[in-house]
Amino acid sequence: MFLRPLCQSRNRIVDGAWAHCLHLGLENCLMDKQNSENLLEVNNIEVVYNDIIQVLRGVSLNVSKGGIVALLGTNGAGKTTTLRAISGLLKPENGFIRDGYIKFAGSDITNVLGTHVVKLGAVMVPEGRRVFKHLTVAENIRVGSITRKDGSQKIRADNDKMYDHFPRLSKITHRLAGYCSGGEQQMIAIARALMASPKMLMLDEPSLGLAPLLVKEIFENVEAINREMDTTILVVEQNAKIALQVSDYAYIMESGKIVLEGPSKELRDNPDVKEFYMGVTQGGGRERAYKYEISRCLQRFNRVQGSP
Amino acid sequence: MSTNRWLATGNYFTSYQDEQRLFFTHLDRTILTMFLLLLFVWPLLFTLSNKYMLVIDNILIAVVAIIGLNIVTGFAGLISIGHAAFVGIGAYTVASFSRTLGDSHVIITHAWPLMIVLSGLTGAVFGAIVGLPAMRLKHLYLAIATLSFQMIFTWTINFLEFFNQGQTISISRVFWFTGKLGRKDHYLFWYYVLLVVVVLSGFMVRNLLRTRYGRCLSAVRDNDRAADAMGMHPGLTKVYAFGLAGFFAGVAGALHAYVYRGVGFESFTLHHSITYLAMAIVGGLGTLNGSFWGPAAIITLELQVETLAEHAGQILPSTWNLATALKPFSFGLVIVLFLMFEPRGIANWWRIVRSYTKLWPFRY
Amino acid sequence: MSYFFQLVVSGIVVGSIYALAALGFVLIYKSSKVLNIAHGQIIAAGAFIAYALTGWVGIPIYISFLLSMVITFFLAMSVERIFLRRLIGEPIISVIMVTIGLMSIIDGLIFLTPFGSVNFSFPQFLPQELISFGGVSISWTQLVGVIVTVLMIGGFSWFFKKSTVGISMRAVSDDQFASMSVGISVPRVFGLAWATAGLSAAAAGGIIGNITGLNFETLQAFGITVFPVVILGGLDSILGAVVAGIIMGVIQQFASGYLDGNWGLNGTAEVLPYIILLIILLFKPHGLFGIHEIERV
Amino acid sequence: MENRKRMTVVLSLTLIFIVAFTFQAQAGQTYKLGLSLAITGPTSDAGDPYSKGVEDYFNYVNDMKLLGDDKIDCTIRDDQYKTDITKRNFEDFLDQGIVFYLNYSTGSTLALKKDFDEEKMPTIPASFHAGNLVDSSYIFLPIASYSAQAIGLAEYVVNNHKGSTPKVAMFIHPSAFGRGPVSDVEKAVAAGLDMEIVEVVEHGKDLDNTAMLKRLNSKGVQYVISQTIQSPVATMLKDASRLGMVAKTFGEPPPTLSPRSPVQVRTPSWPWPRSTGVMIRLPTPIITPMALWWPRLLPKSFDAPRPGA
Repeated sequence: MFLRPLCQSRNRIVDGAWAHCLHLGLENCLMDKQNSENLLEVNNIEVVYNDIIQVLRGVSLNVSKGGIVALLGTNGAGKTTTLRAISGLLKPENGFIRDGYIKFAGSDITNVLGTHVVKLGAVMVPEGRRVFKHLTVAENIRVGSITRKDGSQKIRADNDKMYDHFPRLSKITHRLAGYCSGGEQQMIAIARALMASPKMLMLDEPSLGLAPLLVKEIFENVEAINREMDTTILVVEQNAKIALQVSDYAYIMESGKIVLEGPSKELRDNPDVKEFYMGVTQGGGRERAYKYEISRCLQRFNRVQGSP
Repeated sequence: MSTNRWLATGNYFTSYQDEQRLFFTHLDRTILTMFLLLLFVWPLLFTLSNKYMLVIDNILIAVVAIIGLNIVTGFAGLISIGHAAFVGIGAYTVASFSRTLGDSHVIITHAWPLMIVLSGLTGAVFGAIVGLPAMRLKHLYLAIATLSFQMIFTWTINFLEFFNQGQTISISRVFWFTGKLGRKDHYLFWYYVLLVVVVLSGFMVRNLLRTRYGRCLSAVRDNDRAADAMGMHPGLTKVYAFGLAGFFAGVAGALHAYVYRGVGFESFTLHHSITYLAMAIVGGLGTLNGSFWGPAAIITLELQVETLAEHAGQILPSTWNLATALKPFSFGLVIVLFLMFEPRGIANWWRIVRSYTKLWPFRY
Repeated sequence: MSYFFQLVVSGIVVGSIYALAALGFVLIYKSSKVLNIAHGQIIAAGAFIAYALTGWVGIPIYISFLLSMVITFFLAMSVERIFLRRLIGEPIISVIMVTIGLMSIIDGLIFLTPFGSVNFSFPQFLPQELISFGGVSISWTQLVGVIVTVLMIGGFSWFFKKSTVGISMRAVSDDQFASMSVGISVPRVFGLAWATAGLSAAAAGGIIGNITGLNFETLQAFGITVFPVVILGGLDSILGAVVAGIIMGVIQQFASGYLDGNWGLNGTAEVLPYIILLIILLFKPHGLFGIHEIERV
Repeated sequence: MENRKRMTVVLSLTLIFIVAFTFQAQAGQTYKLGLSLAITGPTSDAGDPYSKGVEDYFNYVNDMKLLGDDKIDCTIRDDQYKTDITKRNFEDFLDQGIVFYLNYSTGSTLALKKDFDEEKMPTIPASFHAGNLVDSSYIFLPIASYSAQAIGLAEYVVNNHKGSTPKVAMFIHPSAFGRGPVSDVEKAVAAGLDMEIVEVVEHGKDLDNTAMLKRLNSKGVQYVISQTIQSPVATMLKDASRLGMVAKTFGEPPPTLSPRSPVQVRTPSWPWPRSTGVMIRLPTPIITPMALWWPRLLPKSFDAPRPGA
C-alpha cells in the first residue's frame, strides 16, 4: 500500500532518494503488517490554495495507533498544510483538498470542518504556540474541553491531570497566557489540546523559537503523553534530530511530496537525511549539497515558469 | 522599459524608478489626456438640466473629500468617522468670512480661489489637531476620537451665535472675468472649477504615493511597529495623514459652500461622515481611482433608488409604506452586497479590466 | 444638597440604561472585534416587537417583553448568519461598513411597518407612585430598568468568566485560528455573540421605550448615543460598560443640572461626554477597562 | 413635527386659493406643484403622514373637481431632512416647471430662501418659523408662525395667571425652529407682556429631565412653554408627573387608539398627549403647547365624501 503513491508517474522524485524510498517503502510495508492498525490514513491528497496554488501534490501517510510519527521537511515543504488538511483548518486559509482522501479512526474527514475533526479525536497544536493571550492559563486549558460531551466530572478530572502533567502551569494558573514564557506557552497549548481527550495529537513545530533545553523538555513531555495517556502523536518538525529521536516512524517532505519515509532509526542513519536535515556531512557532502540546492532552484524556477 | 512606449504590452521594468512612473506607456497618457479633454468639452456640446449639473457638481465635491478620506483611511489605515466635520470646517471657514464681512464682500466674491485654499489650510490644521491622539490611540479607539470631533463640531456650530447657531449662512455668487455669475451658469461654472480641483488633487495624490512619505503611509498601515523599526515615525505619519485629509476635506467644504451658496450644519453631520465612508469603501479603499468611482456610484445609486421608489409609489397603494421603505433598504443592500461580494470595491473591477487590456493586442 | 443627590441618582439610573444599551456592542466586540453600528436599529426592533406582541396580538406585557427578547435573539443570529458569516476573515473596516449598510436595511424594514412613522407607547404596567427617599425620587420604570440591567450584566459577566462557552467566546476574539484548532466553531460563536447582543438590545429597547415612548428616531439614536460609553469602558469589558455608563450618566446629569442655563450654555449634556472621552483616551488609550493588546514580537 | 392637526387643511386651502387666483387658467389645465419633505430620516414621524395628507388632499381636489376641469399634479420627493437633497429636489422641480412649491424643514427653507426669490417661486414651508419671512417675499405662512403661537400662549398664561408676574421657562428644540420663537417672546415681554422668562432650555436626547425640572422649580418657574418635537416633551411630561406635577391638556380631545382617552394627561405611561396643548398642573402649572401632528387624521376625514370610495 505504500508503493502506490510512490510509483505514480507524476510524483517525480527529487533526487537520488528514489531508490531509498522504494527500498524502504517495501520494507515498511512488510514491517507495517505487524502493527497494521492505522488510526490516520492520508491517501494521496492534493491541496490547492485560492483554487490555483497547488501546495500538496499527492501526499500519503499513515499513522498507526499508539505511535509517534514525525513529518519532517524544510520551510515551505507543505508540512503545515498537510497538518491543516488533516485537522480541517484549510478553509480559513482558502485551501481545499482537491484529490485524495483522509480517514481518521475509520471515518472520512476529507474537507470536513475542524470542529468535527476535533470531536472525532484529532487535535492540533498550532504552529507558533498560538495560546489565547488575553485568557488566563486556567481558562486557556479549559477552552480545550469545549467539544466534550462526557460530563463535567470527567472534564474536571482531566483538568487536574493536566496540572499534574505540567506542574509548572499549576503555579501560574491565573496569569494571562500572553505574559508566559515561550516554553510555558507551548505547554499551555499542548495541555489545551489534550483537554479534548484526543486519540491523536498533532503538533506543529513545537520546537519553534524555543531554547534547546526547552525543546528537550517539550519532547520529553510528548513522549510521556504518548506513553501515559496512550495518545497517538503526529509531530511536524524542522528539527529533524530530536524528532527522529523521539518518533517511531518518520516521513520527509519536499515541495509538497513525501520523498522519504521509514522507521526513525533507519532514517537517522540515512546519509541523505543526515546531510540535508541534520547538517552532518560526510566526504564531499558540501559539494553535493550545493549541487542539490542548484537543481532544486532550477526545478522551482521551471515550475514557476510552467504554471499558468 | 521597452523601447517603444506606444506598443508596450507587459512589464518591462528594469529599475524601481520605472515602476514609479506616472504613466507606464504613452498610450496610458494619451488616453488620460483625451478623457480629461472630453470632460472639459462635453458641457459645451450639450446642456444638462440644473438638477443633473448639481448632481455632477455634488459628485465632484465628494470626490475631493474622498481623496482626502482615502489618504487617512485607505492609505494610512485609520478609520475616520468624522470626515464630514472636516468638510464642515472648510465650509465654515468661508462662512466665518461671510459672517464677519458680509456675504457679498469682495474677498468672498472675487478672491474665491484664495478662500478655497485658505479653507483647505484651515482643514489641514484641524485635521492635524484631531490627528494628535493618533500618536497614542489605535484602531477603533481612534475612530471614536474622530467621532468625538464630529460631535463636538456639530455642537459648537449649533451652539455658537457666531455660526448663526447652525442656520444657513449665505454666501453670494462669485465673480468671474465675465462678471457676476448668473443663476444659469452657476453650476456649469463650478463644474469647471471642480474639475480643475479634482484633476489637481488626483495628480497630487498620485505623486504623493511615489514619495518617501507615501511609502511611509502604507508601511504604517500594514504594520506600524515594523515601520517604527525601519526608522519611520508612525505617530507623525498619522498626524500628517490627518492633516492632508483635512486639507482635501477643507477644499471640498469651501467648494460645497460656494456651490450651494450657503453653509448650514445639516450638511456636515455624522450621517454624512458615514456616507463618505461608504463611498470610500464602495470605490475601493487605498486606491486613487476608487476615490472617483465611490462617490459616482453612491450618488448615482441614490438617484436611481429615488426614481425606483417613486415608480413603486405610483403602482403600490399609498397606504403601504413600501416606497418609503425601499430607499434606505436598497441603499443598504447595495453597500452590503458590495462588501460581501466585492470587498475591494469598484476599483478592483477597474483593475481587472485594465489587466485584461494591458497586454492587448497580445495575450498570455 | 438633595438636588445634588437627585442628580447623582438620576445619573446612575440613566447610566445603567446606557450600560445595558452598550452591552450589545461589548458582546459582539468581545468575540468578533466588530463594532456593530446597527445596534440602535436592533434596540428599536426589540422595542417594537414587544409592542406589537402586546398591543396588537394581546399577549400580557411581561411575557411579550420576554418573547421579544427571544425573537430578537434569533433575529440577530440570522442577521449574522445572512450578512456577516461570509465576511469572516475580511478586514474589520469592511465588516463595520456592512453593519452600516445593515443599518439602512433595517431602517427600510422598519419603515415597512407603522413604527417607522407613527409613535406608540407601551401600556402602563408599573405603579404610578414615585419611590422617594430623602428628597430623591425615581420612578418604577426606572427602578425596573436598573434591576433588569443589573441582572443582565451580572448574568453576562458570569457567563463570560465561568462558563466554558463564554470562555471560548473570548478565546475566539483572541485568536480565531487557534480556537478553531481546539474545535471551537467560530461561526457559531459569532452567531451566538450576535444573538446575545440582540437579546440585550431587546431588553434595552423595552426599557428605553418605556421611558421615551416608541419613536423610531429616538430609539435608534441610542446606537450612537452610547458610543462614548462603549469606548470609555474599553470596548470589550462588561464591567467597563457599567462603570463608563454610570460615569457618562452622572456627567450628563451634572452637565444639564449645573452647566445648562448658566453662562449662556445649553445642551452641554450632548457634547460633554465626547470631550471627556477624548481627554480620558489621551491618558488611557484603551479606555478604562479595555484589554491592552499584548504584543510580543 | 412642527405641525398642528389642522395645519394641512389650512395649508392646502390657502394653497388652492393662491393657485386659483394667481393663474387664470384655461379649462383642463394641469398645475404642477412640488413637495420636498422628510419621509425618511429625522422627523419622518411627522413628514411621512404629512406627505400622505398632501397626496390625499390633492387627490380629493382632483376627484371632487374643486378646480373645475383643472387638475393639480403634485410631485412628492423625500429629502431625508437634508438641505442638499432639498436643493436638488427644488432644482428638479424647477426643471419640471412647477408653479408652486411646498417645502418642509426650517433649515432648508432658510437655505433656499434666496433661490425662491430669484426664481419668484411662491413657497409654503411646513415650518412656521417666523424667520422664514425675513428678507423674503415668496415664502408664505398660511397660519400663525411659531412665534405667534408662542406669544399667544404667553398671553394665555398672563391672562389666566393670578397673583404676581408669572415666571416662565421655555423648553425648545436645539435648532432654528426651536430657537426662533424665543427672541420674539422676549420682545413681547420687553414690549410690556407681564411675564418673566427665567430660563431657556435647549433639550438633548435626555432620558431623564428630573434635574432640569427641579432646577426650574427651584428658580420658581411656574409655566413651561415648549417648542419642540414629540419625544422630548413626552419624556419631560413623564418626569414632571413623576415629580408630582399633574399634566392637563387643553384644546380638543384627541383621537385615540386606546380606550384610555387621555384628555387629562395624568399618567406617565401615556407619553403622547394627543392634543394641541398640554398643561401640567403641579405645585405650579406648566403649559406646554406642542407642535403635534396626529397621523392619518386628514385622510380619514376626507374618506367619506370621496366619490367611489
